[in-house]
Amino acid sequence: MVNSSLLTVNDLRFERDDIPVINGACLTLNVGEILQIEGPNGSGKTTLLRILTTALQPSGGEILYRGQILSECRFDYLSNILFLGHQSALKLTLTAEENLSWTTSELPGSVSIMEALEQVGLRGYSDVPCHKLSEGQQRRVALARLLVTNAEVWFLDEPFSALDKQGVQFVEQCMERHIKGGGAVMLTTHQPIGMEPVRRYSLVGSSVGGGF
Amino acid sequence: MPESNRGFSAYFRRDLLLAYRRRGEVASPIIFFVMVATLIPLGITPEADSLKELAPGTIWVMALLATLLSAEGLFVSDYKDGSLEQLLISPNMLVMPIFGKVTAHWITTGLPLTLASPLIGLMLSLPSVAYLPMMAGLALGTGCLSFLAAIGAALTVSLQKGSLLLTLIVMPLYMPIIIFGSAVMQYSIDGMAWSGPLAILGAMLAVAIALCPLAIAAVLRLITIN
Amino acid sequence: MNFQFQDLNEMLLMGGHGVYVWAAVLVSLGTLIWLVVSPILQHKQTLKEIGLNLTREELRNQSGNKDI
Amino acid sequence: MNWTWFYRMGSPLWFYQSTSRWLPLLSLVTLVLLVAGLAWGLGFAPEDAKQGNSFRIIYLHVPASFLALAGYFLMATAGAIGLIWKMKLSYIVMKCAAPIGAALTFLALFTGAVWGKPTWGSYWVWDARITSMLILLFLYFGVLALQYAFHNQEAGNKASAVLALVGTVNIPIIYKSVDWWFTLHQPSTIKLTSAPSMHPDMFQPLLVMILAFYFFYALALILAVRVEILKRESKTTWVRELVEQASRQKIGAK
Repeated sequence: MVNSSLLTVNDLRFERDDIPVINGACLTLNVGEILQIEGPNGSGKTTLLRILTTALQPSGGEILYRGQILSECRFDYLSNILFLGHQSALKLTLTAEENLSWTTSELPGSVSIMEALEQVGLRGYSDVPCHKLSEGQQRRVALARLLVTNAEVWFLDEPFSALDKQGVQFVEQCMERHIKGGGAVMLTTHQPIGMEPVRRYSLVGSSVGGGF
Repeated sequence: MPESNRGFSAYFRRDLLLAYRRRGEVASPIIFFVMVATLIPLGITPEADSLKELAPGTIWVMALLATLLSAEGLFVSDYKDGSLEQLLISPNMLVMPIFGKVTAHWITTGLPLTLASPLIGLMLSLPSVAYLPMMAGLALGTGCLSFLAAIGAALTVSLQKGSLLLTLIVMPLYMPIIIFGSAVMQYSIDGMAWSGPLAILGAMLAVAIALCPLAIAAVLRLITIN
Repeated sequence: MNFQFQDLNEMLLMGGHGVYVWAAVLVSLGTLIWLVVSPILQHKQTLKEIGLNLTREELRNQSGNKDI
Repeated sequence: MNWTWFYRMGSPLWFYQSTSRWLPLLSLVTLVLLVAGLAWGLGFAPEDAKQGNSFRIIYLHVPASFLALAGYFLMATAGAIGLIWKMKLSYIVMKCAAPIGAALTFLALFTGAVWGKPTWGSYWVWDARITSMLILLFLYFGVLALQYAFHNQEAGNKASAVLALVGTVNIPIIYKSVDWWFTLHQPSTIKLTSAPSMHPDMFQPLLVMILAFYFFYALALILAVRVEILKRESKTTWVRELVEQASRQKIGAK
């Protein structure tokens, strides 16, 4: 029975110095779906993403990937996820192509680096050191990583920041193609998304941080 | 390529490439090494036979300080631009990329120091019999220094003023290395067989290679992302 | 097992080594006493501080605006 | 085998209450042992043939060195328990053990230096044991500095726990290499009177003093841990009751 829910999280708790940041979050992420995590600043959005990508250890609760506890299927879970944080994770002295080659060495994908850079609109820039690119262009190199790997689940943290209108459109197309191809996206953003199957999950209820 | 090997070679090549792109910076530990070597004759005595007495210990102290100087950048640059976060969630074992990074750090600092050490030997009028043992000892010793400094670098990666703390933490762990390192040279100067202390240095390097990456992986998982 | 010194004065001198022995004893006792007294003082201080916080919190609650 | 006793033992509330019962007795025993040991060592033990009365410093130097080393291993074990079972109480024990251990190591160094003056004529002698003790002090400073370097308390605990463990692995290596280095350079000078080969009349007070220092270490650690528990658990109800109770007694006593 193919478990359609890629990711299920029940009663997730996280405390930092005894101050509960995430208190009993429960959510599921199904195939072909975009889940938008809402909440004011400091409500634990990024922390939630970091826990789901196993960068942080939760204080309680469990995370299931295709019905299996994460710790049991850690290798193939991590081979199937991609995380895009606030920082673009680029080494500025290296060229765009070199930066992308680290991702492909870890998570081999179908699309070649050159094609990915073209689709991101950086056709001739593959051998330019990243410190010569503008902030927006660096962001696009980071976004090119979405195309290069065939990871199933995308975790995007504020993907639209420092992007122009065209960039935002590009990201939305990528997400569209990704969920049609059987993937899933979980993202945190403040801008409204002009796309359909978007479910929203608000963290305000579960964390103490809110309440102005 | 077998699974774990890919993690090692990916980050080993990447860090070498990073160092190559900033070739100027690779020279700084060597310049520091030579500069401090000139302080000793100025500060203590220029005449040869007492310099000969000081040479083994001085060379090792300078090698140690030069490694510490360059150790801080090991993880801080990755932490700041987010690639450390990507490393933490990569499917392969965390130990191999760390092993790759520290080996790359050794090649960019330990190896040049070892190759530059005859120059210092000359300046401190080191007897010619001690040159080979010095380089052998430095080659193994700077390896241990890099691995231990990497633990300190991982512990202080998320701190702003981490470098002073890094020195404070790692210095006590350097004591055995400096003892046996200078003993290798002292034995050779006294005409005794210097393979004994060298073997101990080799053993320390073996233990460091086996245990330090594990400790560093644990530290990076536990502490950085907070 | 009998007392090694004829009188108190000789014990202070200790055959010339008294200065060192008593210096060591005084510093040791000083350190030990400090290691016991400082937590006791902190204990009282912390209790007082928590008490103050409690009263401050009650004041805030009574005045109605729930602080962040 | 149910582990509940282990977790119950780890709750700060249980620790606080059970130590409140035992503290008076523990401090009495420590006081008695300390006074008896010191009086016996300084007053009644026979003079050393070679060193005269200055050897009496052994009754402070050796116990302090014992506890300095034992304290480091206790700190590392508490850190390890904290890392493995994520017990807050063991992190607190580690945090409080560090300053006490550092103070005892300094004490061992100071008494060793003062002892060196009449014996070898200079305050600082690179004797193997004293040098290893100095390195141990540096290890303590490393752990202390790391503990207070982090804003986030949890990260500080984990970092210093790992450093304490790394230090524990290195201590035997450091001690052995310092001993080897010491015999290389100064084989001739006499070592500090090693404990077992001493005359029984001298050795018995030393045992009493070592025991007294162990009790003292427990007392100082428990006191420090209780303060830290109050600070960490200040939001809990049982601490609030405790505070109200204390303020009522004060008003009553005034």
